[in-house]
Amino acid sequence: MAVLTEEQVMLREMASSWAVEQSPVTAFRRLRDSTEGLQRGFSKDHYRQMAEMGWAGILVPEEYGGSSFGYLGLGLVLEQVAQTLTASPLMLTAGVGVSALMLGGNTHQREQWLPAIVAGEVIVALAVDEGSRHHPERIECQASVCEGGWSLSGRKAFVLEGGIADVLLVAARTEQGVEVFWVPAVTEGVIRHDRHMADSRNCAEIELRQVVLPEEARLAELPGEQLLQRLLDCARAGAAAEMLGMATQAFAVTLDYLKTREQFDEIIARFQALQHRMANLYGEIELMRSAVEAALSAIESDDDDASLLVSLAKATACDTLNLMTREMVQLHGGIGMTDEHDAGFYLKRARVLEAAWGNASFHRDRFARLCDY
Amino acid sequence: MAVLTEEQVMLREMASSWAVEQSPVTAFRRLRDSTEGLQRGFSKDHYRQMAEMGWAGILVPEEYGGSSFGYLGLGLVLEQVAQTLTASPLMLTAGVGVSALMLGGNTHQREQWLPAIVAGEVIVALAVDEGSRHHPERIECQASVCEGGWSLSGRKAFVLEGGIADVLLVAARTEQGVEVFWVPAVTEGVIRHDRHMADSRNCAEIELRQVVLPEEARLAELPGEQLLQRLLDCARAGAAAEMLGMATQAFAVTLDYLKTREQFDEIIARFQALQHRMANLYGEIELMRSAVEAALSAIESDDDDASLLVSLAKATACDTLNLMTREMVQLHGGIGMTDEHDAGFYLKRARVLEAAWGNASFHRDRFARLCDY
Amino acid sequence: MTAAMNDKQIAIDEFRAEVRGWIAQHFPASLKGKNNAFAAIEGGVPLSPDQEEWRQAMGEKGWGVPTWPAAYGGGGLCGKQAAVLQEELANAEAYNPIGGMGVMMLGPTLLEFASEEQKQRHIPPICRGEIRWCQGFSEPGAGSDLASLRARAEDCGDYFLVNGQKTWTSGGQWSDWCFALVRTDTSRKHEGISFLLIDMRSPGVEVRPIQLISGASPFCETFFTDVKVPRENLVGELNQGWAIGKRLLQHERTNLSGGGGNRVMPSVSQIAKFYVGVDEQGRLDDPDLRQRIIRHEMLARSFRLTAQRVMRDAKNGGVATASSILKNVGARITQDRAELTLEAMGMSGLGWEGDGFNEKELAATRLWLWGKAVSIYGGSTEIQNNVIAKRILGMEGE
Amino acid sequence: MTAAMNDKQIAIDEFRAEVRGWIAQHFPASLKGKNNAFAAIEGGVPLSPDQEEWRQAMGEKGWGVPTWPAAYGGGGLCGKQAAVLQEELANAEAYNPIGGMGVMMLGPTLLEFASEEQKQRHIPPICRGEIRWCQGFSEPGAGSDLASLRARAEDCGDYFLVNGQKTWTSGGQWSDWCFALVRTDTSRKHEGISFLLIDMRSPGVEVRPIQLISGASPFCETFFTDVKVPRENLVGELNQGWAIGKRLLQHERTNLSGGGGNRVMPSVSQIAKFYVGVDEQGRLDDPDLRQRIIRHEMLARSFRLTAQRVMRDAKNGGVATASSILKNVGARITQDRAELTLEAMGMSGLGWEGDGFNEKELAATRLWLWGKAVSIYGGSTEIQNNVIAKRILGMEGE
Repeated sequence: MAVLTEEQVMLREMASSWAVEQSPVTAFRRLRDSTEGLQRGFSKDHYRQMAEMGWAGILVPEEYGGSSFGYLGLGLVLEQVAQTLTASPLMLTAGVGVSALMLGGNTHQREQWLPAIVAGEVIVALAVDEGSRHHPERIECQASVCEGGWSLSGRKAFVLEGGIADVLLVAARTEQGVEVFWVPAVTEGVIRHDRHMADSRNCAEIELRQVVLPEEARLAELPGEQLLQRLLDCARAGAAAEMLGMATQAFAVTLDYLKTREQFDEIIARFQALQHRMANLYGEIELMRSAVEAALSAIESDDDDASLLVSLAKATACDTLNLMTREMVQLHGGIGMTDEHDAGFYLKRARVLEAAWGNASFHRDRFARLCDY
Repeated sequence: MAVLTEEQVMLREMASSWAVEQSPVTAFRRLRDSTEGLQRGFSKDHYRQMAEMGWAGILVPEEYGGSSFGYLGLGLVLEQVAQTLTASPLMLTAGVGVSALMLGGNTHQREQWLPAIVAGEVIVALAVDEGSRHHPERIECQASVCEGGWSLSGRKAFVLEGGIADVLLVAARTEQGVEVFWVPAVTEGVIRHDRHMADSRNCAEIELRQVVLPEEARLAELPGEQLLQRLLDCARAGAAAEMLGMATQAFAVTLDYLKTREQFDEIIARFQALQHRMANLYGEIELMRSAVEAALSAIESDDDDASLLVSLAKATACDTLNLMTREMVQLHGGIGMTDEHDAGFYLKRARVLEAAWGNASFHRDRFARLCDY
Repeated sequence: MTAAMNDKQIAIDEFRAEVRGWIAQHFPASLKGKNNAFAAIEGGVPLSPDQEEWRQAMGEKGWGVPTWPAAYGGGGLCGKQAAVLQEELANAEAYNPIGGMGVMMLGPTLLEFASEEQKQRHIPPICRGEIRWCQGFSEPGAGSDLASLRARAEDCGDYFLVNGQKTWTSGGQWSDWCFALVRTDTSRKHEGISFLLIDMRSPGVEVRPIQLISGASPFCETFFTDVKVPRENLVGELNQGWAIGKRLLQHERTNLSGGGGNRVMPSVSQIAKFYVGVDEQGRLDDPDLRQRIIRHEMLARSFRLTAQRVMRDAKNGGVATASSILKNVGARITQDRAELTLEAMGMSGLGWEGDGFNEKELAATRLWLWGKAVSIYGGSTEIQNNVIAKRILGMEGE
Repeated sequence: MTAAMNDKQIAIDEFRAEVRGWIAQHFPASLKGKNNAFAAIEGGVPLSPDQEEWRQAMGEKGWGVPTWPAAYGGGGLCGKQAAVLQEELANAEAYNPIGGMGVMMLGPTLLEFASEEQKQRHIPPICRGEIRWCQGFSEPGAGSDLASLRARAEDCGDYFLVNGQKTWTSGGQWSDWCFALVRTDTSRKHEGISFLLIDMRSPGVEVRPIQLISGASPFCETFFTDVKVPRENLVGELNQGWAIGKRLLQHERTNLSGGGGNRVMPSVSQIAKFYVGVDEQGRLDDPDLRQRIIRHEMLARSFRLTAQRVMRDAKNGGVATASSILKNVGARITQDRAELTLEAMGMSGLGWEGDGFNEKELAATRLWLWGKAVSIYGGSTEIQNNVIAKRILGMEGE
């Protein structure tokens, strides 16, 4: 794990300012309460701005118009913009989508898609699970060889950003095992059903009815199982980075509240029981930060223990953010229960990210298996 | 669960006064520091007094000289005398030993042994496990039919009170399955090796070298597996009752300390962080009491859910006493770390009772299996 | 068994037969297996004709409040009979349609503190389930620190003139009456508070529902502007309302702690079996989640045993200092239950509305969010911990 | 790679070769794989001839304190070289024989606050591991509230006359010198404290070992009766000792937190595999214990990553406010580790002495008991939480 470079520090500061100025929580609230929000769950305008700042191409090599900042750089941006709950498909597109092309795509695919992704014109989603819980080993979606390519059939449940994605990364079972397919959403036979989730972000069930794709739709540069694991790890680490931003902000908002709220003629930040709880939370968030940064760095440098560190990061992020959001509501008291306050937003979004791509329970088990016990 | 009868209330008060006056913690400390203590781990004198008060016969029907107080009554006594860490084989003898005879023994055996038990002349121990962890399903000790009876061979590890017991209840495998045998310790082939445990109480490894026993040594009035489960449940509930007494006392001692210790010019009981921790512990101990009483009552009335409630009680007792003893040391600060203080005694005894006849982990699993998940 | 005990048993058996017959006759079959738990939480749903019929039948019989005195419309039953009634209702898969704050909090308080006229007037409608009461205690600046309340009631002889704001008025928008703590002396803190009954239809009362994170609005902000409250609606003495309010909060705590013991709902382990499946040994196929569910269900069982023990001790004259403990543990169980249910359901437990989720899944999300309130209202967990430490454990402070 | 970087790498490689050769030459083969961690805890065990030889070799080289200035007997190495030294020691299964309070706490403090004469006199023997230092801070009535200390040092011109009692003097019975906080002004609290170095062989010093629950006596009560301490042993200004003491405690915290990151010990999961066994899928055959071990090992990993991050930030000029957090989490990890090890071992982890237990099992029991101290000494977990809340989070209080 390296110390941040000057460029990374600038990147983080830019992301932070943008989030505070252009995309505060009130922007998310407006989105949620709007018709557009109900349909899309993200702001096109914000995503355009993000692309203009180069974030959509943050992992993309310079030859394709990207800035090649690496996974740690992407994590910094995700953390900052998640502090204010910015609703965007950045992580899945700039993180997972680009990784899919870089790891599994051929030169032609990279040339075709990367510039469009960099420009913010293409959004990518990851369609793996077929039930309500994460089970990447239980894929039943079928990919069979047909004339001129592949035919996909099956269902993908709860695909985050699935309703707005231009391309779906679909994991499907072939005779050789599981493979990852690059499926433009406009392909005939792709049918999407919106799912209105508690976090008011985009989510869809994807039906695949004999979707016919060209041969190269299968991302073939890496064995399918391996590619799928790598992409899932990208999504998990990205989610963990967002969760880190959320936890940091939830903590900061709560601390501020405690310093202003009076009860029994005293600022409640002076109550020792609350001080010790906050001290404990502070420590937990520091541990979470270390785990998340280590996972991002390990992905960036393709370390042997990347999967281990990703599971550490995701599990830690889930538990810490879960605790932090519960304490956020509890320590705010009644006001935290009202829709008018932001605490509920953090709480709801936290649980969706917890459930996505393996919850703490899943990643604890995976961590132990990787450690051989 | 019934309200205590007048007689039960009297019994509890008698036990409480006796413990405070005759068997305070200083008595246990003297025992530990004495040669007798190192060898026996209990005070003969105390046990004689207990028998004189009728406690050794607390489960024994009046026809055999007992007082027939039932399991709840035994639990009340165990709880009280455990408050001051009284070292005695009461639970295993008056609880498990008597139950073995009442449930599995024939009339002859009852007549032969019960009066001696009531008189405090016979001590019983339970020899089930063969390794360091509780696995009643992994019994390898063999009982084979031989001329005129049975021949037992095997090893029993960590038999609590095993070094001082006059009779060992040995679980051994026959061709029909596991059975429980009544084995006088003086029988040829029974070899005992002392184990010096952290709690300074009696414990031994028992070697059985072709121990020849009469036919009726097998307690035959109840199927072996069932009898073993019943006896284990008696031991578990009895241990839980002792743990309840220990937790109650550890709490009281700690609370007193907080009310006298000054730091930063203030009685530390006034620090809110400590108040909330004590409030939480108080609640946990109340929950523990309910679970323990329910288990004792269920055994007494032979309820269908007795095993479930016993597992609930033992698991709850383990967790709560574990937490309470850790907090006892922590809240006392440095003085709690010294051998001069009693906190270490509670801590050490707690862990031995936790490990005995199934720790919290074992009983949580058993609880879930009994609930079918 | 003695002869007297035998007679008692016969009387109980006869009573049981009577109850069973009465339920068979009056309980509408269409309501079998339903309950109004959710309505009590989210509120404001109008009753169906069958529900209305059942409420009236139970109300006339007084069995909604079985142990309250018959003289005021209660059932007048002894504890044993009340238990039989509860058992028979459960056997018939019926529910008690009489509830709410009138039953849980105000009724017992009035029975203890109100004048004979007040009891005659206010208790019978509560027994019949005709009047909805709401609570006017909390204020924006006086949440946990209730005694700092500022809503004024000026003594004008025949009436009080009430001005001020209350918040967290549960069901304020569909309530008929409000019991409120108001300040009648600004020079003292605890000793300047009175307990008033306020008709919500009085001129000057305005309610604004508060939308919660669960989407519902079971609470309101309530504004009082020159509201005239007749003097006859003062309960107890002037400036002596604090003791009455505290007593009422004890009833509230005792009732709120019930959350952990609700057996009507399926257990989390059953829900998890459906969503998670089992392994070849019949264990939940997520060992980590299973361990946490076991801990939860063990805690819930210990909690129920504790609640029974407290009831038993109280009946036998023991002191029920346990309400704060039960409140806190009950809240923890309710919240753990909801979190575990959500986790077991995975993404299906995170739906908000629309297609793709069944009714139970959507209810799980809403109940999870709603449940975050149980450790805040009725005296937060932190406040209860202060109470336990100071009043029960004698660790004075502040 | 630039030419300069290339040169650096070559220098490091050369240094590594030098270190490797030196270790091969000086490290006694008989000590391979051993360490003196346990000795540091339980103390007072005399060194074997091989251990003594190794101590002298490292001491003369200054490599026991690799980054301290060579002028005072330290190694004078840069951070990179020190890391290489550590790696090579690990590769050779060797250990650093120079340690104790002199290295961990006093040395860095003297380097910062002491006069040139004091440095010249006291630091070299620490570097050579010749002098054992103990800490005289705590007193019976001043545990967490250190500033209440009462041990007096009367200013008699050339010397101070010290009277009073200290407690928790680690290794007092086998120490040569003691660094102590003493009261030199009774009219002020924090501003009346001075930092003194006291020769433990001075007349009037008496130590009484305190037996701990683990059976050992690594601490003492120390009594000072008219002990004369030359004025030259005052570090810093008179009455300005509090700041020096606080700084020293920071060094203590940073060092104490290391417990969580000790990689020399086998992991709990490995121990548990031996005692508990695995199921057909290779998972520990106690799902409940396994889940808790996983949580523990994850926490330990996050802790190590955090310690690394803090070091890195500190090197880059970041503020190391993290010592309190590391101390608390480190203590938690040490204690969890011991409890889990004990639980995995079952009854075998609860032996005290004698037959039936192997050395590791008996050590597990003792370490478990000893480990209860780590959340108490060096500023208890509660004190660290106060520090975090007030100094880092700005939640003032009291």
